[in-house]
Parts: sequence; C-alpha cells; structure tokens
Amino acid sequence: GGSSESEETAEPTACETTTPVSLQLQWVTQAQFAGYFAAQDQGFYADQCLDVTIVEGGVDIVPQTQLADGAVDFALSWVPKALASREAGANIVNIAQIFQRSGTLQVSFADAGITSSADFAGKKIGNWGFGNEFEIFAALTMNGIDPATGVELVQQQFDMAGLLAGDIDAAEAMTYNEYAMVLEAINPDTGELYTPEDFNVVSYEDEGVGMLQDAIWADADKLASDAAYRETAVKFVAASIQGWAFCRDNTEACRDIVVAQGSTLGASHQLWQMNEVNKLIWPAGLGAGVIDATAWDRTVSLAMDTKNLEGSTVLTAAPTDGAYTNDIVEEALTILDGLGVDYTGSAFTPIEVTLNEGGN
Amino acid sequence: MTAMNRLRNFLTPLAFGVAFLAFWEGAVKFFELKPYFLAPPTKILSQFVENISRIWDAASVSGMNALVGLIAGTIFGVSVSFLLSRYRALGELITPLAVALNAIPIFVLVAVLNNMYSITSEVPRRIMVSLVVYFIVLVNVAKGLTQVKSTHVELMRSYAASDFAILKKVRIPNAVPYLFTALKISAPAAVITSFVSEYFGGSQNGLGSRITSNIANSKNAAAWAYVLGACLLGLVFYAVSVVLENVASRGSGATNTSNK
Amino acid sequence: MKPMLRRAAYRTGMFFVSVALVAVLWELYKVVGPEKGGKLFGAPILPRSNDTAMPHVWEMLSRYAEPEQRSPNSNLIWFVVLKGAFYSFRLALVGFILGSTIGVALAALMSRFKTMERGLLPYLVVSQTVPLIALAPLVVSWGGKVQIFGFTWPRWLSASVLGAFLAFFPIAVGTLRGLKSAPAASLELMESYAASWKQTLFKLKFPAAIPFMVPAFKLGASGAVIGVVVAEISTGLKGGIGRLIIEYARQATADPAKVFTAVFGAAGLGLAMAGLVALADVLLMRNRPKETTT
Amino acid sequence: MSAVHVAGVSKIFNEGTPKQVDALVDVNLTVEPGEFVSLIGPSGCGKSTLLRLIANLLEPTTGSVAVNGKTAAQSRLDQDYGMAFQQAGLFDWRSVAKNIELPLELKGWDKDKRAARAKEMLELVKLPEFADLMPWQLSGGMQQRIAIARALAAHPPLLLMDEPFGALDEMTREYMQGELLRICAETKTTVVFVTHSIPEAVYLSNRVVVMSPRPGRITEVINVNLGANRGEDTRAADNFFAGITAVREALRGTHADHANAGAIRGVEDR
Amino acid sequence: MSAVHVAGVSKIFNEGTPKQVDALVDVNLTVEPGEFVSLIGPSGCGKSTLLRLIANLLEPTTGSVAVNGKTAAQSRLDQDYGMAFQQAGLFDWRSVAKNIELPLELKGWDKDKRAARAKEMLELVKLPEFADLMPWQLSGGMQQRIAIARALAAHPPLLLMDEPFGALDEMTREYMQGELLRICAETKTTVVFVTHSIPEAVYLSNRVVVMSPRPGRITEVINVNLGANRGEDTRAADNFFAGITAVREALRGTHADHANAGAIRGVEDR
Ligand SMILES: Nc1ncnc2c1ncn2[C@@H]1O[C@H](COP(=O)(O)OP(=O)(O)OP(=O)(O)O)[C@@H](O)[C@H]1O
Ligand SMILES: Nc1ncnc2c1ncn2[C@@H]1O[C@H](COP(=O)(O)OP(=O)(O)OP(=O)(O)O)[C@@H](O)[C@H]1O
Ligand SMILES: [Mg+2]
Ligand SMILES: [Mg+2]
Repeated sequence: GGSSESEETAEPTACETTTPVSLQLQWVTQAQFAGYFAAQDQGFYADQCLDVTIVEGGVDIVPQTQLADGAVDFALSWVPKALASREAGANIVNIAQIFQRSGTLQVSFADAGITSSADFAGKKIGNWGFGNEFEIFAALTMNGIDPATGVELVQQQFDMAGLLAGDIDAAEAMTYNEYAMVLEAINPDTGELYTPEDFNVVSYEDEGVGMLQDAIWADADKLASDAAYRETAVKFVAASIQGWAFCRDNTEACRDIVVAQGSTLGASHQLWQMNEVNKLIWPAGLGAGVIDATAWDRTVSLAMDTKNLEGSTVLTAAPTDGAYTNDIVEEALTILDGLGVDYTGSAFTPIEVTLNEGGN
Repeated sequence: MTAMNRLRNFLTPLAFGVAFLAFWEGAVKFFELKPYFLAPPTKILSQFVENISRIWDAASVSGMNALVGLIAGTIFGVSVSFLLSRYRALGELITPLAVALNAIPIFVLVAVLNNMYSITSEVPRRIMVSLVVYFIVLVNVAKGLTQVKSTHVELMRSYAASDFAILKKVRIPNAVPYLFTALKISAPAAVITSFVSEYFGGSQNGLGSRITSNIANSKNAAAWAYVLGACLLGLVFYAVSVVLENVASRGSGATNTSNK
Repeated sequence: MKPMLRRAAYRTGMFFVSVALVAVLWELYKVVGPEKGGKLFGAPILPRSNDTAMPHVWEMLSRYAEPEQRSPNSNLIWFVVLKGAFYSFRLALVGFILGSTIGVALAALMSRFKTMERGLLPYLVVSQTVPLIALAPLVVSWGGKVQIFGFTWPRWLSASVLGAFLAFFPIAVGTLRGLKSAPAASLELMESYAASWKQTLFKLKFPAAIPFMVPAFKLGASGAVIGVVVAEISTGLKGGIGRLIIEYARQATADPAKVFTAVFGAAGLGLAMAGLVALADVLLMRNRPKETTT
Repeated sequence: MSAVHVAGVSKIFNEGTPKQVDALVDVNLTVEPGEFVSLIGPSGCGKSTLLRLIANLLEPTTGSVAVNGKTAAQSRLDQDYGMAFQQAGLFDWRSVAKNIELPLELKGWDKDKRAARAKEMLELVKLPEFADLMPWQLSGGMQQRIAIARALAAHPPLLLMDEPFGALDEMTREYMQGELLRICAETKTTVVFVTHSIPEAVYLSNRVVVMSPRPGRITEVINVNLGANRGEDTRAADNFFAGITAVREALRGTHADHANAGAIRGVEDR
Repeated sequence: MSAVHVAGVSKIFNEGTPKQVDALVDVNLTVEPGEFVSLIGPSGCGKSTLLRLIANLLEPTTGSVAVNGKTAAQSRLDQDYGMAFQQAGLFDWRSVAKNIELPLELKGWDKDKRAARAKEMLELVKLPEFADLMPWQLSGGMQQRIAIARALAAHPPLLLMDEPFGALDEMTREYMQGELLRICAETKTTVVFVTHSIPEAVYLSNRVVVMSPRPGRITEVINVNLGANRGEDTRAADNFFAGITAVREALRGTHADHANAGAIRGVEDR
C-alpha cells in the first residue's frame, strides 16, 4: 500500500504514534518463537510503529480462540487446529504461513524397528494431545490402522522420559524440541549422551502426511472492515518475517534473545531449536509467509479424511472461503523489498549444533 | 406437611436448575456466543446423547481409577489410623505431616509418579487418588478413634477391659461416623483427582483427557458433553457416599455426625 | 497462650522429623527397590528405583543452589522457586478472598431464605463436580477481554477466579452450618430484643459461626491453592509455581531432580496459605473457650 | 394495670397435622406489678410456651396477652421485659461487660451510656471486677448472674426467666436464689419464673402456678408468701416445708403415670 | 468384712508441678455391706475423685483402698462393682439390650446367658419392652435406668454412682430415686452415691458424707435413717425435713464465701 511506501524510506524517524499489538503464542517462550522476539529486540516492530506485546501460551490456551475472542490481535496456530476452531465459529484467517514444513517426528529406539508409519500397528504410540496429534492420525489412516483399536495411543508428559523408560514405543517429537531432549539425555548403558544412531525417526513431512504448522492468524471480520487493523497486520507480518530473517542469519544472537526472554531451557537446546526452526522456514521458495496452495490443500484434505480416536474428523467440511489470504503477506514482502531483506533465504544453510547434557 | 416439604425439596432445585439452563441457553442465543466459546445446553445434550457410549467408556475408565484409588486409600488410611491410635508417638509424628499434606496441592505429584511407574499404566493415577483419599481418611478416622467420650473409656476400664476390647467396642464404633464423613469428602475429591491426573499425560481413554482434547480441538459442545458425564460421575460418587453415611448414622441416631 | 505456642512448636518439629523420615525411606527404597519397578501381590505398584524416576534426595536439594540456566546472569533455583511460589501465593490469596466473599455471601443468603438454600445448595455440590480443566479455558478467555468497571480483566485474575471456584464451596457450606449453629436460646434472646435480621446476623450468627468457618476456611485455602496451580499449568501463566512445574517437568528427560524443586515449592505455597488461615484462627478464636480434647 | 394479663389463651402447634400438639388450653393468668410468680409442672406441660407467649416470641392460637397494659408485641418492641434462660447464653466472643451492653447496643444507646449502665449492673450482681473477662472464664453461677444483669440492663419492669438456675449445683443455686430476690427487691422488678424445683418455686415466689400436661393447663395456684426477709433460716422454717408439701401435693395430681412418660423420643420427634 | 474401706487416703494431682491440686487429704471411710452412702459437697471437693479411687480408676497418692476385703485393683478385675455416671453414657451404636450386655460380653459370658440376664435386668428397671430400641430413642430418665441396669447386670455387690440423676428434671429425679431404692433393696446392693442435691442425699441414704474443698476432706458424716419403706409421704415427713436441715447446716460450714467461689475458671485450669 501507499502508506507503507513512505515509512520504509523514513527508516530512523520517530513514529508519531505507535499502535499497540498483541500476539498470542502457542506455548511458553522458546526458540520456536524466536523471530517475534528478535523483531521486538531488534526494533523491527518499533520501526513499523508497532508496540508488540507477546503473550505466552499454556496447556489449555487455544491461541486461535483467544484471537477470535478479541483477547489478542494476532495468534499463532497450527493450520488444522485453527481450521477446526474456524468451523466452530471462530472467524479467523491465516495471513502468513511462517513454517513452510511440518517438524513433527515419531521417534523410537533403533531396535524397535519402527522405520515408517506403517510399523505403528500394534505399538504404543505417544502423542501430546491438545490437537497436536492429527498427523499421527493421518498416518494411521493412510496405513489403514484404526486409531481406536489398531494402536495404543498414549498421551506423553511434558518430557520424553516415557520413551526412554520404554513405556512408549514411539514418541511424538518436534525436530526442534523433544528430539533434542532425548539427545541431551544420558544413555545409562554407555554413560554418554544418546546419539541419533540410537533412534529411528519417522518424519511426517517425509511420509507425505505433513500438515501446515505455525502460521499467523488474524481476525477476519476486522481485517475486512477495519483498514487500520489491516495496515497493522501488514506491518506486523513484515516485521515478523524480518525478525525470522534475522534469526536465519544470526542463529546464536537469536538464541541469546530467547534465553534473555526468560526461557528456562538450556542454551545448547535453544541453539538446536533455533537451528531446526530455521530449517522449517528456510528456504522459502515463494517468500517467507506465503501460503503454498498445494500444501494448504493437502492439509485440508488430510484434516477432512483423518479420523481421530472418537471416530470424528478434524473438519467435517472444506473450510469456507477466506480461510487464508496471501494479500497481507505479499504487501508485507513489498515492505521488506524496500528494506532489502532477503525473504526467500535461498542460500540458507543450517549450522551444526552440539547438544550438551540437559541442553545446557 | 412432610409430604409437602419433600415436594418442595424436590421442586425448588428443579425450578432453579431449569431457570439456570434457560438463562444459559438464552444467553448463548441472545449474545450469539460462538460455539467454540460456549455451547448452548441443548447442543450439549444432543452431543451427550450422540456420544453416550464413548462417554460411558471414558467414564468407566476415570470412574474405575477413582474407585480403586478410593478403596485403596480408605483401606490404607483406616489401617494407619489404627496404628496411630495404638501408638500415640507414631500419631504425634504422622499427624502433622498428614495435616500439612491436606493443605498442599499434591496432585502435582502425578508428574513425578508418571515417571516412577509406567506412563501407559493407570497405576500412577490410582496412586494419586489413593494418596488424596488416604490423608482425608487418616485425619478423620484418627480423630474418631481418639475423640471418644471419657465416660465410655472410664466405664470400660471399670470393666477391666483390655486395650483391644476398648478399641473394638468403643473406638471403632465411635470412628464409624467419622469414616463416612471422610468418605463423603473424599468421594468427590477422588473423582476430581482422577480427572486432574489425566492432565499430565498417559492413556487417553478417560474423561479428563477427552475433555481437554475436545476443547483443544474447538469441539466445545462435545467437550461439555464429557463434562456432563464427569458431573454425573462425581454426583454418583457423592450420592453413594451420602447414602452410606445415612445408613451408617441411622444406627447411632446422631443425625449430624459430620464433624471435621 | 504459652502452652499453645509450645504445642505449635512441637508439631512443627514433628513435621520436620517426619519429612526427614520420608526422605530416609525414599533413599532406603532406592537401595532395595527394583530398578525397573515391580509387582507386589500381583499389582504393579512397586515404583522404579532408578535415578530418573526417583532422584536422590540430595540431588533434589542441591538443585536449589544451582543456577536455573547456564547463562551467567541466571538466578539460583531457590530464588526462582521462592519467587514463583510467592507469585502464586498472591494469586491464591486473591482467589481465597474472592472465594470467601462469595462463599460467605451465599451462606448468608441461604440462611436468610430457605428457598435459596433448597434451590442453590444442590447446585453448589454439582458445581464442584465440574472438572476444573473444563472451566479453565472458559475463564481464561475472559483475560484481556472482559471489562469490569472500566478495568480490563488481567490474565492472572483468571487463575485467581479458578482458585476462588474451588475455595468458595467449602466456605459456603461451612459458613451456612455455622450460621445455623447459633443456639436457639440466643436467637430467641435477639428476638426478645426486637433485633433486626441484620443485627442478629452480625451480632450473633456470624460470631457464632466462626468456629465452623475456620475449618471451612482451611479447606478453602487449600482449594484456592489447588485452583491457582491448576490454572497456572493450564494457562501457562508466567511467574507462578505452576508454570515452573511444567517448565521443569519438560526438562525431566535429562534432569529429573529439577522438577522436585518446584513440587516442593508448591508444597511450601500450600503450607503458607494454611499458616495464614491458622494465624487468623488464633486471632479470631483467642477469646474463645479452648476445646478440651481427650 | 397488671404487669401481665393472659386471657383465655391456648396454643396449638402444627395445627391440623398428625403432629398436632395442644401445648396450652384456656390459660388465664394475671401478674401484678412487683409480684414474683413461678410456673411449675412436669416436662412438656407448656411452661416455656406460656413464657414465650408473654414474651411475644410466639403468637397465641386463641386468646390475648397483654404486658404493662400494651399488647405483647408492642411491649417486646418497647423492651418492656428482660429474659433469661437455663443456659446463661452469654456470647462467648464478647467480654462480660459487652454481653451486658448487648441489649443497649441494639437499642442504639451511645457508648458511654452503655458502659456506665454495664458498670452499674455489674455492681448490682456484685461482680464489678469481672467486666473485662470473657464469659467462659467465669463459673456457672457467675455466668448466670451476668445473664440476669443483661436481662435487667435496660431496666425493664418485667423479668421472664426460664429455668435460669437449672444447670447450677444445688448449693450455688440456693445462693443465686437469694441474690435474685435481693436484686428484684432493689429494682422492684416483676418476675415470671419457670422452674422444675419445688423448693425453689416455694422459696422465691409470691404465687406458684402449677400446670399439667396433655393438654397444658393451669391446675392450681398456690399462695406461698414467706415474707420479704427470706434468708438461710427460711429454708429450715416450717412454713417453707409446708409450702413444699402443698406444691408437691398439687403436682402429684398432675403427675400420674410417670414411669414411661415421654418415652420413645425418637418416635415422637421425627 | 466391710464393702468399702478407705484408710488414710490422699490424692494429689500433678504433684510437684505448678498445677498441683490437693484433691483429697487424709480421707477415712468405711461402708458396710447393704449400706447406702451419699457423698455431698461443693464442686471440686473431690467427690468424684474419691469414687474413682474406690473404683481403682485412680491410684491414691497415700493410703489404701479395699473393696470387699480385696485391694481395689483386684476387685476391679473381679468386677466387684458396677458404675454409673451423670451422663447415662450408653453406646449409641448398641441397642438397649446390647448395652446392658456389654459388661457380660467382656466377662466372656455366652450369648444366651447374656440375653437372659439382659431380659432380667430390663424387667428389674421396668423397661422390658424397650430391649431392641436404640438408646437415643429413649427419654433421659429411661436412659439412666438402662445405665443402672447395665451397672447391675453382672450382679456386683457394690454400685458406684456419680451424680446419676444430675441431668434429670426434678420430678423424674424423684421417681428415679424411688426406683433406685427399690432395685437396691431387691438386689441387696451396697451403694456409694455422689450428689449435689441435699434432698436426694437425705432421701436415699443411710449416711450422708459431707465434704469440703481445698483440700478435699470429709468434714462430717450424718446419719439419716428414714426407714426401709420410704415413699412419697416420706418427702413430706418431718424427719426428712430435719435431715435436710442437718445436712444444710453441715454444708454451710464448708461453704463459706460462695459468692465468688470457683471463679475465673480459665485462670485456674490452664
Ligand atoms: N415449636 C414447637 N413446635 C411443636 N411443638 C412444640 C413446640 N414448642 C413446644 N412444643 C410442644 O409443646 C409442649 C409444651 O412444650 P414446652 O416447651 O412449653 O414445655 P415445658 O413445660 O417448658 O417443658 P420442659 O419442662 O421440658 O421445658 C410439648 O409437648 C412440646 O413438645
Ligand atoms: N485428672 C485430674 N487432673 C488434675 N486435677 C484433677 C483431675 N481430676 C480432678 N482434678 C481436680 O481435683 C479436684 C477435685 O475434683 P473432683 O472431680 O473430684 O470434684 P467433684 O467434687 O467431683 O466436683 P463436681 O461436683 O464439680 O463434680 C478439683 O479441683 C479438680 O480440678
Ligand atoms: Mg421448658
Ligand atoms: Mg464430680
């Protein structure tokens, strides 16, 4: 838009007024949200005349309903969960698909022989519940395994102790978090840390049932009716992507920002997480945040076909129009063009991270 | 008069309940509350009917955890309070601990118990329920065993009765109403604890985890259908304990034996 | 007063002795118990005695002296836990006060109008069977949105409200029983003075109810703590002990002892609330005849 | 104008239900100012009910009750009487002085005036040094004296007492009887006094009203004037014993088959 | 051989502590078989303590207690006495008959023998039709009669009673006194009876033992033999009134400054 034109040139000039904006995270502070913290820390939000409050999540916080309730201005949510809320009346819209890939894994000990989702049958399959388990159901459905009878589904605690203790055959793990947890633990047989060789990892992205994850959602009604809110959304997405680009190029600095924000996870864990999250975002062929219609459609169709424990599907019908829009993110990328930010990250190469015991 | 009273005791709460539900339904309709925020009672009821067999299954899992824990905790609590009444020094030692534990949120121990046992088993949840019940029973029954009328003890001593005879003929009968009071408190607590302990992971077959996962999936009406199941389960436990208490106190004639 | 203090000191001493005893038993079990857990009389109730499931007591305690994170300016864990417990304590206190106010008001209402008691009491019982985990999301969603008298509902208030939800019930029931405990002769006396309902309530019924209210308040206080901790876990409210429990539980894969620091913190929080009520008990009951126990 | 005038009063509880109790039937009683009248009779004969009717704590089913020439209701509002029960019924949470001040507080007296009156009453019952103690720190007899002080605090012309000394041991009781007589003489108070004890009724009263149960009625009124200066010697005097015998005779008639009277409470009450 | 022989007994509670109480000092008392002896005296004079010493529920500090020629301890083991208290102290959870059977149960009697004895005792106290009721379904007087039946169930030669009628109203009390006399005459039981009531002591006893407090001692023993056939008329008889006067005189001496006696309980007890 025209207004953003003027701001990008007037880079250092003070804002006349700042717009207060709140963002609801899905969970407590960690590198999964580094881009937003970086944007705040590096002043990218301030540059856009935004005063951003980042609101942490919890076990029962459903970010998209917080958004729909008007408690916050924007929320992060995985796409299938948000679509389910949308079907339940939350009028929200995906305005930027930050994570381009799914980071969900199913981790098992190498000797358990679980090398693909087809091997899940009859096993104790861990998951976190709270709507983070759809990919597991999708994989089961794909393999013709009945979630209620074909496997034993177990809700994991906050840690991975269940896997290490042998209570669970394969545990749900995010590349950037729980997978690191097992690699930070001591193998009692060797007295050393576990190594990747000790485990088999099933990646849902690779299995073809990956669903879209962290995306920025906005209030659809306000977006349509409130020009100021729309403008804020554009600026917010732009500054956020700028933050993620910063983290791509400054992995360790971003780790420090997150740690400074009060994450109690250890530093090596956070660095690992930062690095893995970068891998989910970059490279972004269409530009960071742009929603890839193919991936979207795959997510939607999986959500409509996947039956959960109770035999119901995530979605009963295809989402109504306006579940996502690329308009906002495209305007945002225009702003970033003006700032000279690389938002495709085609040259991105991840760093090598060594995990320490306990992630410290 | 009495028939009239009984009718009133039944009709008044009914009227309140109907008014409350009507208000709820009306509020949802009037303010156009979105389903993810609050579902109207009619929708919850239809979900309840629709999912009745699943709710029954989940309720039997949570209910079994609560029941096993309740029974185990009660047996354990009663046995230990016998020990305490017999060995005063032990009582002096354990009672402050039991009183303190009653004041702290011990449900957080589930996180620890899940690692001490297998997360896939129901044992940690049942142990959690037992613990909660145990301390309630212990404190109450120990009180019942010790707070006997001094006339009664003196009378028994005048009969040259042994300590065991005093325990059997005075202390235990005196403690029975206290036991049932403890049960009345611990029965609902057992149910609630069994839900809360599903919060920390484990098999996803109980009411607690069904409620949270439905809420996480924005299936609010379904979640509240499970909540309704949970309320009914809690009420069944409570009602049974009240009936037991009444049966137990009928013999002793004391209508208000509830004593904390 | 003096012997009462001595009694309290004795009980506190006994408490610490028994806690120490539990610690000893814990370590003893670690020596004799099966590494991978086991069965007793056919039931799998023997816990695993390995260091992941049951860390050594000294491991737990030594954590308090360690920094929370490895970063140089990290606080020591004892400080973090203490701060978290104090934060939750404040929330629990707000919840407790809120719950007490509602509970006492309901009790007064029910003691005034028989219809209210008939109609309301069963639902108060029902209300307590509603799992907190179902209410949490609903109440949480009020945070930052609901406006009361021009101030926006802060997120922490939701946690306090859930605390109040568990606190109000025992208080309402106990207070109601207390209000009804006023002896018939005293009620008649007030009537003979042509005292108004309000005068009777404040000069007779409430003072007479105090001995019933104090134990009810004790239950209410522990309810408030439970409510707040559950709510903190549920909403991830930053700053409280509930949040520390999830965070440290997440690290239990590699550091199983750490979570115990927060668990003990929660215990301390409960005890602090109980202590507060006990203090109120002493103050309120100081001029009352002491119970004689056999 | 008589202090109490009960005319044709009957009181039926739970009328028309299976639990109907004819507590009082056609009771007529007049008490003159300054008189001391005792009500005596077996348990359940309606003594307390009659007292409560006078106090307007109950409404008669038929008949009328007048106190000091006013309706019972009006005289309750005017605080024309003070009341004392078997249990002293002091409020545990108020000091002795504050207990005495209670009726004055309810009348809206100001603080100084209340304190002055409490002091005066404490002197009347000879316990001035106990003002700041809590009731439970006093013996039963002292508590009962405080209750009398409370009943008299507003200087009511009429004192209604329901077995006030029933819980005291006999020796303390005799002492309290003497005190009550002295206080009433000093304050010229009219007293209606319910008791179970024949010697007590005889020792205290100008007239003893004997009642009988099922239904509750007045069967006899006995004049026993032992004179103004009763003392320890009175209790050994012949006319005291004569009075006792007269009241016992009157009661014997009302008190037939006592063996299993009032049996099986459980069946009766629930 | 005397039924009770108390020689040079004193009892000091909490000896050597600041809370020391000299409950009894140098008490000597002999009760002959078949005698009815009452202990009377102001509150705290040690009546209950003396009774408990006889029952071997307490050990004397000095002196000796013999019952039926045996030590008190031995006679407790032999169940030589039955006991009854102010509160009937029935067990709420046992039926009336089962309450009476309790002491027999403890002696190991078999079921039929117990049931037979319980029936016999219920007839003795004239409540045969109440065997299967629960205690709380009975009136206070009936409960007290059951308690007496329980105390007598094992046919002990000695009955120890601590204010057994203290909680009853005066009319029921007089009735119970008559019953007690009848039962004791039928069973030829020796009775040591604690009471606060002068007429009760006089009516029941062969001898009235008057005690005084601080420290507890026996000040006088009054013979009041009203004869074997006491009845309602006895209570109007001159020698009854004479007995009352004698006991009152004896008590008056022990009972000086009553006004504030036993004051300030709180300070004294803790
Ligand atoms: N509120 C009431 N409802 C029903 N019946 C009552 C009520 N109050 C008293 N009665 C009945 O009325 C009768 C007279 O009772 P009242 O209390 O006046 O007797 P009383 O002479 O004072 O007896 P006591 O000597 O035991 O105090 C009794 O049968 C009693 O059960
Ligand atoms: N177990 C005890 N420990 C300490 N002091 C006691 C104990 N039992 C009685 N006393 C004291 O001994 C004294 C005599 O008590 P006792 O109970 O024998 O009196 P009593 O004559 O029966 O009085 P009452 O008429 O009030 O029953 C009292 O001062 C009492 O406080
Ligand atoms: Mg009465
Ligand atoms: Mg005594």
